[in-house]
Amino acid sequence: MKDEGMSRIVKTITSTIFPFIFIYGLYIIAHGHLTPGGGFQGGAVVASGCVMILVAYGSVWMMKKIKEKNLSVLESLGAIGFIGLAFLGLIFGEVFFSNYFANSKFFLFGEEVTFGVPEFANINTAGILPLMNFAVGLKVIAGLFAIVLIMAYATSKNKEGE
Amino acid sequence: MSKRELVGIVAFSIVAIFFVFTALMIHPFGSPPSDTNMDDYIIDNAQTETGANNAVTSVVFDYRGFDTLGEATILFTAVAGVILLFRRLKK
Amino acid sequence: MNIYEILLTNSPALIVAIPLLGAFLTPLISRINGKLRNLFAISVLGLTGFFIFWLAANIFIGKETFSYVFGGVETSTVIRIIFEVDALSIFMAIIAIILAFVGTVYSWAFMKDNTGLDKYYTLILLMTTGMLGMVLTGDMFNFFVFLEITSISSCALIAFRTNQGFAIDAGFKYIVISAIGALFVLFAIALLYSQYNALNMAVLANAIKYDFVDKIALVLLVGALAMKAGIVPMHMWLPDAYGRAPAPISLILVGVTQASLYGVLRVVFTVYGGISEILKVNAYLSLGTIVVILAIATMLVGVIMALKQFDFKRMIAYAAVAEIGFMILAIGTGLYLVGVGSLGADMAFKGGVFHIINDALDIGLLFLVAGSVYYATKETSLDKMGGLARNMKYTTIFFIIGLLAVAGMPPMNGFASKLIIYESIYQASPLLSIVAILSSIMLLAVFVKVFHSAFLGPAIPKFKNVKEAPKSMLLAMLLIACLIIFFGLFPDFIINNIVEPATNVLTGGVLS
Amino acid sequence: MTLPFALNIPYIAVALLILLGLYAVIFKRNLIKIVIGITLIESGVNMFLITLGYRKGSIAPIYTSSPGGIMALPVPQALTLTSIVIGVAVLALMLSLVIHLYRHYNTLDVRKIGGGKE
Repeated sequence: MKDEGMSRIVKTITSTIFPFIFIYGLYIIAHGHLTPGGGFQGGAVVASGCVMILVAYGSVWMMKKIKEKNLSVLESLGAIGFIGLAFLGLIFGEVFFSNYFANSKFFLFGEEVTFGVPEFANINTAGILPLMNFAVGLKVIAGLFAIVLIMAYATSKNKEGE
Repeated sequence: MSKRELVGIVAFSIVAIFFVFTALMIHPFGSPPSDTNMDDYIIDNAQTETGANNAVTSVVFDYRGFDTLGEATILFTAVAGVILLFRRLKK
Repeated sequence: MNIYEILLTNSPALIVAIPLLGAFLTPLISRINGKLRNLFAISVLGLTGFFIFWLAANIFIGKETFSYVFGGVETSTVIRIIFEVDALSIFMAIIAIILAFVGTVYSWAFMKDNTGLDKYYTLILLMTTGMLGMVLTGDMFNFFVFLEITSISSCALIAFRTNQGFAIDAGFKYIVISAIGALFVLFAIALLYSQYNALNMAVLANAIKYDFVDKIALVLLVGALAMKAGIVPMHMWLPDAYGRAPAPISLILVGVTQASLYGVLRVVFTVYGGISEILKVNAYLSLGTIVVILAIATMLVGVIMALKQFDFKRMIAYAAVAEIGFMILAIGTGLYLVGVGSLGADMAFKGGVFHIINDALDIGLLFLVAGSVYYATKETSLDKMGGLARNMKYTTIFFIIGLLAVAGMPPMNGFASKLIIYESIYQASPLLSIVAILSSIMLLAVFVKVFHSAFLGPAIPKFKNVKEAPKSMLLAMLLIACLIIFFGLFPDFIINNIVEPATNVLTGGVLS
Repeated sequence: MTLPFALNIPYIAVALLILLGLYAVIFKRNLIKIVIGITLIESGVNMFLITLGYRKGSIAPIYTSSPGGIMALPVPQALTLTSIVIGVAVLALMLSLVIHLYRHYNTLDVRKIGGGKE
């Protein structure tokens, strides 16, 4: 227990870098419908940032901060958000998964895109796509991090011979 | 040489022949068959139908959104499976 | 449009979406209460079952196929994912939901002493989703995605007893086999995509030219899916997986292997069903011969290995291998008879399709009986059992029903389908029928031996106080036993109303 | 079909990658190496999918500040994305099983695994 984690230098540097990685991941999630990227890719970026913290501070410390049960609930919420959006398509667009308010001038992500090759990409477009990106992003962050956390915790306990 | 290795070599060589022949027989790199209807339709209509500038995202979340639901489900399944495997057993 | 019609038109999507949503909700609900979670899982499966039977009634009575386009209207070029629900799909969906429902009911008492039950029920729901998606989808890549959902969730469930090294080993074998199989399937799908720029099964069926690359894709698809269906040279994972998983999971795994078998049928009869006439005859003749040889091997290996087993569940697992042999024997004979232009092909297919549901019920019942015996005695080895019939009356009755059904004795359902299979393969070759009947008799011998050693005989002192299985387990077994007897007493009703439409889907492309 | 085989070098690379993975799965005795073999096969298949989507001189199928010209096929890219995530899930589960197997048998050698009780 006492030797959990790496040296102080590593810990300081990871905690300095982590916010940037986090923001970068969120940027990739939010711009999924405009630039390369999306929920999965951005989620993987954020999750690897979290894994970096995990490596630096040790899994026992991390497990005290975040229980895997909470991560599992967070992941469930992401998944429910995703399938819920699909179900909303059933209600508003009469088909499962219909993108019912793309280009519909709805205030949230509903503006029409500039067709062809736009000079400035408008982020407020594409209907349910960005929302789905967010749901999937949440799911991937929680899911990937939960996998690594549980595996790291299980093996580290083994090493100590508990 | 054990029986297992012999079976392995036979299976491996059969599959190897399959894959090498496939690599040689398939259409040349960089020139897909002339009728790429499905992809051309998506490239042409991604902006009007889904409002996304990124055609890949429009495929992932709109045209083939159900696959993505499946994909998210697979990740969910893996997490559930890993938690299940590393659960605390009742002593 | 009223709510009734809306629900009906959307039911293909709802059948998959409801258990999926249920699976996502289960971790949240199990935080409240364990009993509530069990009830929730059962009711989700019940609701799914309701939609499946409703859709099935429309398909079998109305003789129509439902197709469902996800996320929009159908365009001239098929780009979206389409669910094509015909009689064969809904037939397989009925099997899947029956097995999943019964397995979940059975789990209530059987699993109650274990930890990690929230994930257990989540994974059962996900496994059901995967099976239903596999059988309902009309899109190749979507099929692959559901194949992976099924194999990942079933792998985690096979390794459920993490304190037993054997169970983990079985799970690892299973995941390696299914990962490689699924990757080959994906490679084959990519080949088809590269040839025709399409992923929809119907579009591919219209476009297919059957050139060299198509042949490779066919071999990869059939090989990989046959590996997952447990056909002989690749059956090694199956006894381990079936034998080491908890009993309800073994029951549902029967459905998983059958969904893979369905994949083989879909690929051969739908995707490759449109190849031109002269090619078809040659292809079907050679394919039929290969399948018959494999089927005979599967049957014999299953029966002979079953004779040698001392572990109850492993024995049933090998019997399941033999039963798979029966199914593909009928299908292979059907293909062969199409190749030689005989009229008996229709009957062979009918027997094969009918045997799919019978096999699921028979083997499933036996697995549940083995689970009850394990629950009562905590023993799996047949050597150490004896005299169980004294204390476990109902379980013994269910075992007798399952035994007769697997061995193909009247008045059980196994008799009805096996009789059709014997008759039809007699047309191809009398020798084949003799082999089939012999292996059926050997199956009977295997289980009579079990009956004698485990249920009859003097009571072993250790098992003096053995109790009958709890009510929920008996209820689950009763459900299956009723279906077995019903199918056995009224085979004509089932064949005319359910099996025949399903068979017509297969033979529609072949016989016309 | 009539063009020289030299143009198909990406496909040959894919075939080699898959065969390398298959070799590891069939002939290696170490569980970790088997898992690596499976991921190699998976990379090969993913690479194959991506290769199929390429058209000569094409650009990424994204309209945002695109330089113009023909675009690569978007569907294979989406399929690859799905396939990668599936690969991650399978890998996670396989590694957890390997951890458990190592705990039970104290070895990673396939030959020594599967025997014994409990």
